[in-house]
Amino acid sequence: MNDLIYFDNAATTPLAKDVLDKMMPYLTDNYGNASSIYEIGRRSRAAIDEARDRVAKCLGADASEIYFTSGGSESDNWAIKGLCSAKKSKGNHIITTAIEHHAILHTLKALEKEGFEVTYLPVDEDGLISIDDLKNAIKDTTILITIMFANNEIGTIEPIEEAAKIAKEKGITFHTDAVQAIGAVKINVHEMGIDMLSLSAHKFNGPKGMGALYIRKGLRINNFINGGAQESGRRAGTENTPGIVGLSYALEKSTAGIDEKVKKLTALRDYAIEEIEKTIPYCRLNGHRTKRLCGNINFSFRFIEGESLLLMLDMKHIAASSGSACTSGSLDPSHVLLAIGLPHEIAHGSLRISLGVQNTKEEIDVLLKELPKIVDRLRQMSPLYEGVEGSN
Amino acid sequence: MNDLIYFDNAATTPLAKDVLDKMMPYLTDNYGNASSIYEIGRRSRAAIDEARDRVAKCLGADASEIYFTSGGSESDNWAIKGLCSAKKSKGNHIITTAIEHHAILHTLKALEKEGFEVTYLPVDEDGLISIDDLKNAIKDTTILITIMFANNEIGTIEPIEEAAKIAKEKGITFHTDAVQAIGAVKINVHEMGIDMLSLSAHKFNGPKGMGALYIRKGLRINNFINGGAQESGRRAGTENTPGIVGLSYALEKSTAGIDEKVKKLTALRDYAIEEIEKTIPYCRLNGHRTKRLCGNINFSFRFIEGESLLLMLDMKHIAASSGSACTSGSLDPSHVLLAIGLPHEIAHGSLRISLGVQNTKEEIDVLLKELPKIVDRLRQMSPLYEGVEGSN
Amino acid sequence: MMYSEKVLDHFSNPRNVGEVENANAVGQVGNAKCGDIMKISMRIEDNIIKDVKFKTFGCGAAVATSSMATELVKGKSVDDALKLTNKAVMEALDGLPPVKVHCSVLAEEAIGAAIQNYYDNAGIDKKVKKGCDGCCSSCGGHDEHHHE
Ligand SMILES: Cc1ncc(COP(=O)(O)O)c(C=O)c1O
Ligand SMILES: Cc1ncc(COP(=O)(O)O)c(C=O)c1O
Ligand code: FES
Ligand code: FES
Repeated sequence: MNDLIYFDNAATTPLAKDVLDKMMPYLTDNYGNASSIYEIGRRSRAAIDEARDRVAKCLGADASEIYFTSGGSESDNWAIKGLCSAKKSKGNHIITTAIEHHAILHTLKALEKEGFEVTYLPVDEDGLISIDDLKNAIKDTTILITIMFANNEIGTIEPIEEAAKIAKEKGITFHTDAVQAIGAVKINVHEMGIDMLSLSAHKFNGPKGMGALYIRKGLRINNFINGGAQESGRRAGTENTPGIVGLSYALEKSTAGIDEKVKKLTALRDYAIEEIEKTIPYCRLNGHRTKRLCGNINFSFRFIEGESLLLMLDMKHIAASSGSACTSGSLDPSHVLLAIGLPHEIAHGSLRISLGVQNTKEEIDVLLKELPKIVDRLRQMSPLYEGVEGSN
Repeated sequence: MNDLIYFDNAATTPLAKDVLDKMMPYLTDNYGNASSIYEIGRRSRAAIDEARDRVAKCLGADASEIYFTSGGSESDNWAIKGLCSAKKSKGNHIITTAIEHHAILHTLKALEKEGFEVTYLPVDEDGLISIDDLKNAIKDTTILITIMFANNEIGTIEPIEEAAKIAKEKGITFHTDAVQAIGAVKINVHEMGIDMLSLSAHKFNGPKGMGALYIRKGLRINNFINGGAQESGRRAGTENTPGIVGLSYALEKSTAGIDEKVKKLTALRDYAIEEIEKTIPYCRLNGHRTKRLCGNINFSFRFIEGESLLLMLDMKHIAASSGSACTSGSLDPSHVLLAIGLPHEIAHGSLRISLGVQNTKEEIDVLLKELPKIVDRLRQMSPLYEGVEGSN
Repeated sequence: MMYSEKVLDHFSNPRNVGEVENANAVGQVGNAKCGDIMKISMRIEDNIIKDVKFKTFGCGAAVATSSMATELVKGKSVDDALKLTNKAVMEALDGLPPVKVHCSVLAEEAIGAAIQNYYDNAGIDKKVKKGCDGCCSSCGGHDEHHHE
């Protein structure tokens, strides 16, 4: 385990040691139900109240605008289904992008079956939407615009502030899936005019199974999980106090340390990108070169397939992921890579390296040493590589 | 803390020390995303697969029938909304009871707004439904019967096996909210003919924010949280590996230890009930005397109000809860106590003592010593008590 | 998704990678669009597969099934090689995850395609019937599998 080089921080991150320490009292002695009136119940209530304040401060929101959920997927589902069912008398049109996470796309597919109409904005070869496309897509019936803050595969950062502004001008609710952006991009929901924002704790060294949804004050969306009066009666279920406490400290840490992290990871990222481009032929950097998450590196290597690449890296104790949806058990290439215009066979051969605060230059150097060898080995095995320059 | 007497195990339970130990590796080194292909990802996958087997075994189900969720409330919402939206072309009628948890009742209220019709079966003064009522309530349009296994306030255990049988005869899907019954009643879903069952880990010394839904093989319900392909594509969201592992061990422990626990707690319970009835006048045991959860004691004390009682107990370091819905921030008396026919003013003066495996006879004796004094003190303060025999 | 130790072994140390010199049987199946291409070359003498090699563009399972399939047919008669099923390849690898079943089908098909090529080259009037019967129902099925 010790020699593992973990380069899949976009999939999940290790829970920070000091965050776990903050959670421990609530995993042991302070087990009280936060809705209970006696002492250990009140102690949980106080911890949750403080956690909510902490989260609100990190996002530039009011505490009353923060709702805890079980993760990014629940937050996305709640935001979209809750808004659409509340506003369906006003219209049935939703605007999103072609490169959203499945938590958004599959939710919208479900709504399409119920009669909602969805416009999927295309992206350019770098994965950016066009603001003009967004403007042109708006109809009288548009009730929601949902655009991810940054893409999980190729790392492209979308023009969220501009998009939110347009939504506001037209009186349309604006949601953003910021699951990947938290801790990597500075976000202030009030200043940016965002109406709803989803986040997921395990993406920024917090606990798994914990997320939050910011809902602007005054915005009415329907409840998603009905039941008890937790979360001001808007999200039922006995509070996961350790999870809530953990999320709040992890968020505080990752927003407080953002400048340092961005500086460090951007340098590592650009070093790795440059070296890979220098040493491996027939590769393509996916995603925008500068408007990109500080921790994201995504390459397609022609003539080879992503999963084999990952397995070979794994054998060298390097944990990375494929740009493709292989992980989801599906054989289709990634919808994101297809959306930026890659042909199928190239979309199959992608590698995502996602850096976290804990990664070092030494680890990048190991990658830079192993990757060219592995790519070459797989190419020598590939029937597609035959006859290509440099092949045997 | 050490001298706290915790009698609110129906609200939540302490996380068992050995369950936390089983979770720790997944809160530290084994943080890999279970959908990832590399070693630490596969290790999480293996842990989840094993956990699913363990849960299935405890419930008499197949592993493929177990889906992990964020808690009892999510399981209830998913079961009901997922089934009703999948079957709405077949009918729009649902049968439930008047004493369900809010996770069921509020979910059904939301469905009523969408055009579903709900029959709320009444209960008798002990909180039991009548099987004849159930039979009579069935219509051609009935698509779902959902009846709680045991009530969370008064502890009454419903005739689930008989109800499930009737549902099966009529070809109607049968769901049960077994959140309170797990670890207190032996449950075998296949033998009992249950189609869906909800449970919540923190009620049986597992972690908060973790639940499961059993869905019988072949039963099609719509997804609730759409997104990634986790949980066989039926419940999206990065898996909470520590939570899943914790749930599974807690369940194993609580089902393996069920005979011993039932024996021990039933004895404690009946001892406490007998003593309270002996020493405190104008009290009423709520719930069925024998068809009741081994850990549940629920009394109404006339002339006093529940919250004051709880606060006074808290000052003696005894944590208990009121039968009333005070915990939900509402001032209305409990819908359960009203359903068993208590008048409002008596429904307000209820006390629920819910025992857990860790409770002892010594603790009960402390309660039996303090409770009569507290009740008397509050009665002396109550204008309703004036002129009643024994009053000053 | 979990691979068996055998799959990982055949993936990391694939047997018979490359191309047989003086091959008289070459078959390629799959297409890059669905993510898998397998090419098998053989030297067949006296109805015996004297040598066999593969090249594969595909996932870990595709590489491992190619490797195992070549091992299983090497030195066998053509008729015995034609009896090789994807199930046998999977069993030899201690199983495959459900979504990877089609990779083993591909291996069976590639062997078949190579032998067909041998028949065609040698003017033998036989048709090899091999391939997917919609078995795995996860890979888009038959139509995607294009035989060369
Ligand atoms: C009977 C019953 N159903 C459902 C729930 C909801 O479970 P959770 O709060 O864990 O979501 C509870 C407890 O709160 C309960 O007692
Ligand atoms: C952009 C984005 N949205 C949503 C999610 C879903 O988050 P979770 O898996 O924590 O539910 C993820 C990660 O999986 C993501 O990267
Ligand atoms: S080659 Fe793509 S799944 Fe096997
Ligand atoms: S190989 Fe899967 S359907 Fe043909």
